[in-house]
Amino acid sequence: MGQIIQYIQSYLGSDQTPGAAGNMFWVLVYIMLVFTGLSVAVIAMNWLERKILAHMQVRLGPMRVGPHGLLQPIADAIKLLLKEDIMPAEADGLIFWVAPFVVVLAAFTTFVVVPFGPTHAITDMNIGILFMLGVSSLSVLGIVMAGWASNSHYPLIGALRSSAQMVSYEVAMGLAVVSAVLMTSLNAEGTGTLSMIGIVQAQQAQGEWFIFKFFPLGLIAFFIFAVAMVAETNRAPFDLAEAESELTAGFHTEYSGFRWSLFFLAEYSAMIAVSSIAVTLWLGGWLRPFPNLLSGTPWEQIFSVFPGVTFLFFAAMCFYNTVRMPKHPLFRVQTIGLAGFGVVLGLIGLILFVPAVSVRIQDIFWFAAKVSGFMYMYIWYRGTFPRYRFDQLMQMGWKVLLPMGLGVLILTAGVALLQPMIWHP
Amino acid sequence: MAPVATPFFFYLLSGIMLIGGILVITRKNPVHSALALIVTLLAQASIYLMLYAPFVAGVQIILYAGGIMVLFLFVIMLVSIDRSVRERQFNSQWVVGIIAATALGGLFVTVFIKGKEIFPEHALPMVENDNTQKIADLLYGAHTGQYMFAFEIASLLLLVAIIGAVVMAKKRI
Amino acid sequence: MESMLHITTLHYLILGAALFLLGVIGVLTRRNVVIVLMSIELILNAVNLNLVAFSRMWGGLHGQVFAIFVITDAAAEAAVGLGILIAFFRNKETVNVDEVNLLKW
Amino acid sequence: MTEHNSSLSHLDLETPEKPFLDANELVINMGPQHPATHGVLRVILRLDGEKVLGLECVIGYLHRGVEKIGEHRTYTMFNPYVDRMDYVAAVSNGLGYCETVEKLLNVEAPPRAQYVRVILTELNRIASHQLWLGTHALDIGAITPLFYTFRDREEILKIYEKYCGARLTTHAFRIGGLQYETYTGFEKEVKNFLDFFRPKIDEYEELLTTNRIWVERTKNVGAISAQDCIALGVTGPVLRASGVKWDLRKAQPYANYKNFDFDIPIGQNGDTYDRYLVRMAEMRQSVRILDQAVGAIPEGPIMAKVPKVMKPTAGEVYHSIEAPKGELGYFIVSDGSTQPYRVRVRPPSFVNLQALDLMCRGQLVADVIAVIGTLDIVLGEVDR
Repeated sequence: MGQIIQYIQSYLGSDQTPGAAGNMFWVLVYIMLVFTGLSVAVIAMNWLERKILAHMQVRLGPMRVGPHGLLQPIADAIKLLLKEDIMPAEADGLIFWVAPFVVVLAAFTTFVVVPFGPTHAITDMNIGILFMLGVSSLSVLGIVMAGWASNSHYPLIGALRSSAQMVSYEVAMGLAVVSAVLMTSLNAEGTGTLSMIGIVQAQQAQGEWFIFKFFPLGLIAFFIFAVAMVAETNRAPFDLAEAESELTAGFHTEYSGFRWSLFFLAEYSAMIAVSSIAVTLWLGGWLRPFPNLLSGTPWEQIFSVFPGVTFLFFAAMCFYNTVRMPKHPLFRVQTIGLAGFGVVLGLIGLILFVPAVSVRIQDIFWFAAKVSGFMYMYIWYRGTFPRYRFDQLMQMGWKVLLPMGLGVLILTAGVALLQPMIWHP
Repeated sequence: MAPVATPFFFYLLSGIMLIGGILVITRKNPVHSALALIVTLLAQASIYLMLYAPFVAGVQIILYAGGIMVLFLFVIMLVSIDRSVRERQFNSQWVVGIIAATALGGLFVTVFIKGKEIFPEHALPMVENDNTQKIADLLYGAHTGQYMFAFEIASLLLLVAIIGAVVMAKKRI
Repeated sequence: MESMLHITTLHYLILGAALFLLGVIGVLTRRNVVIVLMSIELILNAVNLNLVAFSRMWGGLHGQVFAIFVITDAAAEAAVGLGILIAFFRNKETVNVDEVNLLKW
Repeated sequence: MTEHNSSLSHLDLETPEKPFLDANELVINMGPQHPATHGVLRVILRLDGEKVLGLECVIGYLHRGVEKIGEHRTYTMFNPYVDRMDYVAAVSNGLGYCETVEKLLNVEAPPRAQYVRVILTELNRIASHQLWLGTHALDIGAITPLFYTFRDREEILKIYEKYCGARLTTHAFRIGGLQYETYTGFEKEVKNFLDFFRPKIDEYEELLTTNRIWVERTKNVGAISAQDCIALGVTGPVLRASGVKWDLRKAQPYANYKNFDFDIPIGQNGDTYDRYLVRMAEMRQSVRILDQAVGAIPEGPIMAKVPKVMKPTAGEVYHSIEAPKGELGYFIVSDGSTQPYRVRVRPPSFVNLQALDLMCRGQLVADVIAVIGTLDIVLGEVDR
């Protein structure tokens, strides 16, 4: 028993990720944490997307289940789980059954290397970014399997569309990533890294986010990635695979109930995963704004209150809306529920002010804040853009983004080579 | 991160690989074959990780499983498979083929039995942390890049393959 | 039993040889061109496994570099092979190897 | 008109194009239950990959025999039925029918009724175009315009509801004029609507007109030449977008459209984008007509002198109006009894739908959706 406790304690205070330290107990704890956090994020994202999109479209969105529809995702989840699971008679049973799990596995496995903080990652791989791109590209297989196994025209066309799309945009995406990885090698030894944590540390060491590096090269690479990642996750305006008006629902037309919800889960976690890549590569990962410029104790303290203040702000919003609730007996439960939700948020906010907590949570907070920015962009795109046509999409990928990516890569390499000669002779 | 429980994972993964390989060559439906092959390739990527070759594992996943196999699936869906599933699956010289393969297998077994001793019992120590950097050095390091020329030739080969594939598959050039 | 639990290079080589044999059987017996191509991929992978295992044995990286070259080659082979397959299918509407007999007399 | 050679000789509608992989011509059945076919249109698509080789429309799923019903109802009783054809533009249908019977009876609606008719019909044109814009944009993937247009269409429907009690199938007009006098504040409400609506058109255009993706999705998609339009009998905004300045409100003025000053917007390329622009411009023109009409409603009776039992003299009459979707014509044969001997409707949607095959050949599946949307068909009218 003592040995076990000692084993568990031996990791505390380590400056490595649990995977790198080889501590199986903490690896399991981190996996559970990431998995739960991701599921909660997907549920929250579901509600936020519906609310934000609704407000963009001059309507209210879910309002009935729970205060301001807060319980709507849970109601939806229950509905989906209880629904009948239909399998077409002509479908290929095994593949039809496996496909959603492949997609979900591919989406979730990527989070093994996502660095939420210098030590807050399940593990730190030497090939981190390569692993992430590779595993996220596996979801293509699940999509093709789903489309083919349904044995129906619409899912098949949807699957072919999305696989072609994802394979094409992976190329541009890879080039943009390579140009960012190239920037990590601008140090004394001249060796770069593919490790996700190493990339963020390189940004810290060089004193700027890669989006601003070699302006505008970093920005262009980021832009290429930002476009390609929307295409990669099959979201508007690149949601051809699930173009409702053309292919009913694309590759998951024949799916229902629980298995359909797995596709949904996979889509949202894939969105979070690619946003995490973008944040890690160009936006400084877990680093707070101006970590080098505004360093020192007072600044550290100022930035450490941000997480708590954010949650208090959300709590204040809840209380404001509690006051605005209609004063009618029918709304009593909802009012109390909203107030309770506000209290919970406020308590979390207060806990985050405790120095011991805020020091540990800060990195995760900044990372999550940056990722939520991307999530908002996803919703915004969906609200404003029509859908691309397939050939236009391909043209965009191969004739615009790919040459741009190549150009940026070559220019970045050139500037990286010339920089020491010109600026530091 | 040193591999843990090596024998267990080795036997698990090699079991998956062999079953996958058998499925590849026995399934009627090419799509099933392709999926079995993907499982085999992913298991092999894991075995690469056990062999301290993370970069090769990553390339295996991203190129083989994510690229080549998607290409395969694509082509399988493009050419209609309904007919070929109902047809005879094995060609007329399959007996000869099996005999030849068995002969090859016998050769392998003989070689293994004869040459068992030449393999060292314990592998030499290897560091994994800078695997990618070391491979990069070998490929295009300023002084250590022994494979620079081969690398360039490989890129030329890919270019030829791209042009060849486009020319072959296009209806009108 | 001891030799079973201590994984040495030989184990990887046996696995590679088994995969290689499976690939050879597939190439020699199947009619469907797609499956023949996939069997060739199996063979290439068996070779890769051996290369990486040897690289581990000698503690160098040359085997891994060579494996990467083999993967490159496999990609090129798959692209051209599938291109030929498409052209073939367009002309003869079949994907069986033994029907490629135009030059046979 | 005359400079266009109206023949389809250069078109070969029978022989299909050869597909890329010969064995792989894919036949897809789109509809009748499909979100993008606007009702129960069934389209059988022959595809090569994503390219359309040809298509066939299967209609009739919403056939209710409106024309046949007309033979068994008196002239007055048939009036509400026409609302059910193009239910999006019910007022226009009513106007066409009432004017046709008036022509048969040789009566004319009094000026006050004419003005109210024009106001309601033009409001209807705006409502119809709004519904078209929302659904068309939704088909192409922009989900937001739908909610904007439905929000604004609501204001028009409110005016209808206040005027005649119904929102969709209004039955607003009677043969010989109007049944109801306008309610107090009618003109003010229409004026308020115009002030409310004018910036909204800009809002729609802001969302779409210069949106790169929208332009790429609609430019050069489903293009049709003026010649083909005329040969197929296509009318309405589709014809005008191809560059033919043909609007029945100007060409054969009915009601009292000759009193109003407005332009006929036309396009050049006859593609989806031009049709979009033409319809947007038409909304602005409708606002212009309404502006002139609202202030100028004369006092006077709202009903002409028509007999209680209508027995038009035997004979036939054809009258057509410019409905939001194109030329809506009624051909009525009277045998001197109280019921028409034959009623034939020339619905714009039905005729325009003919052009679908021509417009979609060689385009992609996604374009078929865009083209169906841009034709602005209503299946109730196609099938009658």
